[in-house]
Amino acid sequence: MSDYILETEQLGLRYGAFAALGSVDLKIRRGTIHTVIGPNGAGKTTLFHCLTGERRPSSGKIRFDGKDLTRQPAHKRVSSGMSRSFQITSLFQNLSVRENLRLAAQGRDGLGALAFWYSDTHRSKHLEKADEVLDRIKLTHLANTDAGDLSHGQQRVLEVGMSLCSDPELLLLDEPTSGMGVDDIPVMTKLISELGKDHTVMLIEHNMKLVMSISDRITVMHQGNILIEGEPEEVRGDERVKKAYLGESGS
Amino acid sequence: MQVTTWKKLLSVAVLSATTAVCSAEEVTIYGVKSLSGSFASYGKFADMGSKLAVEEYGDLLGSPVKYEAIDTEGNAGKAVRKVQEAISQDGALFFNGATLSSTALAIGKEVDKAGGVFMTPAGADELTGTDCNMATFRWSVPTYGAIHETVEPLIKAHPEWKRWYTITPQYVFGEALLSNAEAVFEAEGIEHVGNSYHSLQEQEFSGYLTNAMAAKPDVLLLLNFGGQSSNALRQAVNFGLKNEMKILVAWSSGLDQLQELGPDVAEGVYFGAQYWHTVETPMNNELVKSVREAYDMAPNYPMAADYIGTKVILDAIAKAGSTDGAAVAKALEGTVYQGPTGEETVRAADHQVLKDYYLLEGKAASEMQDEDDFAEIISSGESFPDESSLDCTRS
Amino acid sequence: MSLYLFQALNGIGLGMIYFLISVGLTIIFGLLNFVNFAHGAYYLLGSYLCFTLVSLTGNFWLALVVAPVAVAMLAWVTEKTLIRRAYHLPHTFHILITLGIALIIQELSIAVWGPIGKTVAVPEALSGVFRMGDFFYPKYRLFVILFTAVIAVGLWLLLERTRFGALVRAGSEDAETVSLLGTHIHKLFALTFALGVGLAGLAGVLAAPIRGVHPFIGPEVLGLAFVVVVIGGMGSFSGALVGGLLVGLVQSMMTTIWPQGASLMIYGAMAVVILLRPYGLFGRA
Amino acid sequence: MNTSKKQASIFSGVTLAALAAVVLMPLLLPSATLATEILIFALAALGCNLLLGYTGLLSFGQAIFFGGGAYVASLTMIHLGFGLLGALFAAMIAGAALAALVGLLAIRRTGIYFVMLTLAFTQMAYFLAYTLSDWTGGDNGLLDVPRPPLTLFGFEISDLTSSYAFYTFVAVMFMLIFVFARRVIHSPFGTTLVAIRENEGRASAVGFSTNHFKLLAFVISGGITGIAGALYAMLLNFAPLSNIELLMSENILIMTIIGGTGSLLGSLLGAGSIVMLGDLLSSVWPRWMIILGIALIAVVLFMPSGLWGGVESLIKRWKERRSGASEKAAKEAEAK
Repeated sequence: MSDYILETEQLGLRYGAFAALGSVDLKIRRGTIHTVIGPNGAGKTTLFHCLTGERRPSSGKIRFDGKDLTRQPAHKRVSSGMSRSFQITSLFQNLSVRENLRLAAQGRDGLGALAFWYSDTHRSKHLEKADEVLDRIKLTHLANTDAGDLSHGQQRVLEVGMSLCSDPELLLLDEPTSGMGVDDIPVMTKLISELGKDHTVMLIEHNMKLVMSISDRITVMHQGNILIEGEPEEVRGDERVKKAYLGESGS
Repeated sequence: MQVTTWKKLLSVAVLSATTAVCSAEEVTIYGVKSLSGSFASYGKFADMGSKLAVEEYGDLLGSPVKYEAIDTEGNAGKAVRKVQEAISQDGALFFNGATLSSTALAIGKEVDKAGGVFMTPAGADELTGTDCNMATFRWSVPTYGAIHETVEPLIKAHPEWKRWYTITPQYVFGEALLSNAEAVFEAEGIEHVGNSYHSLQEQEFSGYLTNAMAAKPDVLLLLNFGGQSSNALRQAVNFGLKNEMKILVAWSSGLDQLQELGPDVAEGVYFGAQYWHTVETPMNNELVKSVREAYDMAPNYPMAADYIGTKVILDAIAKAGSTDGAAVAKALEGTVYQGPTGEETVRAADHQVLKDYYLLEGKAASEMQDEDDFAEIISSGESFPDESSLDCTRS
Repeated sequence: MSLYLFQALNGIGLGMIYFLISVGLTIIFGLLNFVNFAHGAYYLLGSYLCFTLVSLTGNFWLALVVAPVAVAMLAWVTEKTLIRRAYHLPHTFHILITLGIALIIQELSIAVWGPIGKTVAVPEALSGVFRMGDFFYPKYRLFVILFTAVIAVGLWLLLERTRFGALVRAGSEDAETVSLLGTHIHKLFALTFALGVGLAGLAGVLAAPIRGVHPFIGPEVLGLAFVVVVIGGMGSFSGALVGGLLVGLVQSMMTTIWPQGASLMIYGAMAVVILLRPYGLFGRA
Repeated sequence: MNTSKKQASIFSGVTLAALAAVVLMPLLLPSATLATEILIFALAALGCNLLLGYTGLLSFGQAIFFGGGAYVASLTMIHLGFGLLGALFAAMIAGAALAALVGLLAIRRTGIYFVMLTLAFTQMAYFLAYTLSDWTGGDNGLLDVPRPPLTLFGFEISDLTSSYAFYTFVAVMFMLIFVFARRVIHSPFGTTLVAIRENEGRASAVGFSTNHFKLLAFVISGGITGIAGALYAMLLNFAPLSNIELLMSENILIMTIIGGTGSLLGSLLGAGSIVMLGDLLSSVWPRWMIILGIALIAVVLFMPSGLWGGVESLIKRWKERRSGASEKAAKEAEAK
């Protein structure tokens, strides 16, 4: 078994002449929290979309747990052990928090959920999973509230919680603090660092305080390529990183 | 005291029960009319015709005739279901109407099962052909007569019109008209220079008219009906075909269609029709008068057809002296009566009414005597397939 | 002149009418992202108003101006009172509310004008035909082609050269841009809806002397407009033009080649276009 | 958890309500044939509801499955001598197969493009039915469709010729399918459909291959609608071309939506109100469809969850008032 759970090899995505992703070799080590940062337009989100299967890369390979899943559709990656959250909250708004989580747990069954002849209560393990995650993300008291009625911060937490239900080995989190108020951020920081104990986490994030406090490793992207990679301290002091961020605000 | 009240109540109940038994002899005619839905233009007048016939009839078998309209909602399925309901709930036996061929065919089967009588003016030849039965009677002239009474007189009058072009809707009814026309062409030595088929929903005829122009016919024969024949004719007139050739609409619906088209379109065009309100027959004169009194209008085809269809059934009930369906059907068979088109005969073999079909020619607006005087009758007559060649094999 | 060449010419003529029938639908969809299932009913209303005006005044030209404006005004009112409340709902509800409006217009038309169809005479100046070899083409249809071409150019100028057009186009490209307009967006939407529906009314007026007026033509017109708009690309002005011409040509040629299959071909083409090029020949992704 | 267990049970309140309606209808309505028509269209609406209410797919293709089921049942009875249940089974398979075909192509697109595809397929199916007139009777319709007796294991249970006997048979079919549909919507599959309706992107992200689910929803909907079409042909002894028209799809959709999407009882209520409205009003006021138009607009603007939604909120309000009253009584008692 390789040390790395996820590896990309010269991953690229072009739209005509424009290379949204140049040639990216990213390696994520098992059991770490690995954050990808970079100024706007650096290619973070494109990279993320290639990893989740939303976009098909035009060149290169993605290997997960040693298996090539470059061309695997998004929904199949879940049963491979990969799970994601969304930058813009994407929940089943009119369903209860518990049902949201139960459905997410059911997702791991893939086509098994096509069973239309027996009642869902037979699938109590999904409910157990939902309750377990509820406990973990501390939303048990809101289990029967509609997801759409939660506060924004709670919705962001549920958003991350949804990705936990499939017992993933790798969690892909897309800006979990996006749009969150200052007061809510410590909650999220705590949640992610907790998750880091049981899962490998790959994170895209803007909030530097959070990034620096919980990341084991940071990759900085710039103009579709990896600029540098290293531990938080290394990245913090790097001149090229400062320049890349300054360049953004300068232009 | 209490006992007498009970007795009174009891006697009232018994009395009403006996009247209920008596009223079983009351005759109700059920009019199957497309009042709502996409054939409303027809059903409204058909309904008026049946109503008038019932109102005029007065008493039958000792009590006044009743009339119930059944709205088809322009949908054959709804019509059949409602007819079933009338049969099973009210013991209905006597039906008249139905515009659409599909509706008429299916209702005919239901009424036959119930042992009733059904008189219809619908267009499908199957009604008195392959799908004929004891209950179904048909007032309208079949496609055979519609072609023979329009195409033949025109050829006789104008032997110089040698080249004919046809436009045909592609389904059973259109095919029937076309094959009859082809037989006449063959017999008369006419050159059939071409035919264009079109689909059931077509409303744009410029392409077909172009095909017709290319064939340079003397006569353009339109074999569609209703809205389609109106649009085909309207567009043919737009394209100036009226100046290049004669146009014959073999199966027009008569006055209502000419009202829709107006004299500018209809002038000089030939129309085949089941009925025309200026026909000089004793019964038609009466009908025109009473329609004028009742509705302040001239009777059109749906009104006249359902008026006479209703009246004929009522007469047959009177003749049979009972409301037994089979007896009434028997009484109808072979009847000769005065109808709007003159003497009409119910042929026993296939339950087809033998009556005249008319060839009309559209008048110019300046020649119209009154607002409904759109056309004059230039020929009329009876043409029916010979009794030996009928498709009807009713046991 | 060969039959096929004339059929092609005739097809172009038909295509221009189809363009006029469809262009309003596509403009409304483009900006409002709203599917108007009442489009055919507004066309019907245009036809009936034309009939009434012509029979009252005998002047077709008056009807050509007044009827579309009246239809557009009615559309403006329905937008203000009903349609507006449905924008934020899913497409399903757009379809429902406009189906309801279409039913009401159709049934009221029968109540007002009766179930029997009507004929509108071709205006005196345009009756008669042009002769081309063995064939004739009605002057009125030629007028409709030219008039529609003028309308098309006018619409193009309106969409390309005016502030209103810029807003409509911007909105079609990106709904968020228009939301920056704030309260003006209501005005813009109402105007666009009225414009699109007014064009349906105009098509109804122009087609009345060709097709006559009949209370049940709405659904047929709507189906045709959908085919044209989908083939051309929903929301695309040039798509409606090309789609209209294509459908007109196919329909005209099919009458000579395989008439029974005309509607199968047209709806088949629509299905194939959606499957292979979901945004139509000219649509944006 | 309690509530979901209660919902999943076969003999829940909803099923009992449907059963009560089915038993009462022939007693309250003017005729058994009217009640039969209502149940048949309620089945069609039920099939439509699985797609529209539970999966969020607005399909104009329902007429293909309805008409297809009617034709296949009729033809297998006429030409192959199929019995009642055999013909219904054939219609179910035909409806499901047609739905699989339509679904397979239509679910490749979403939103309005999906709607347009189903619309195009219905137009094409109509054209085919009318062209293949040797089989379908074309415009005249397919006549002389039998209504075979109900036989099980060689025993004739009923000849079904009386309208009440046939109603009873249709009612049993309806209840079986109703219970089946409830099973479906509470199964893992059914809850996944709701997830797809709510948020397809998320459903896919948590691991559902949404196209497979939509396709199966189509197949089940088509099967149910096919059975409805077959029963309609048996009721009328006739399969008119209008079964497969776009207007049929439109009517089925209207019944589903007016009744209320997302609740199975809504479909029964919707079919009942629309069929009754036509039956009662059409001969009194030929322009009755104006009311239908107004009802459609009203549903969009004021009652997005349809008539059943209205009934539900009334029940809720009544319950709240009652519990409010009992609380008040309890408080008063306490005060004393």
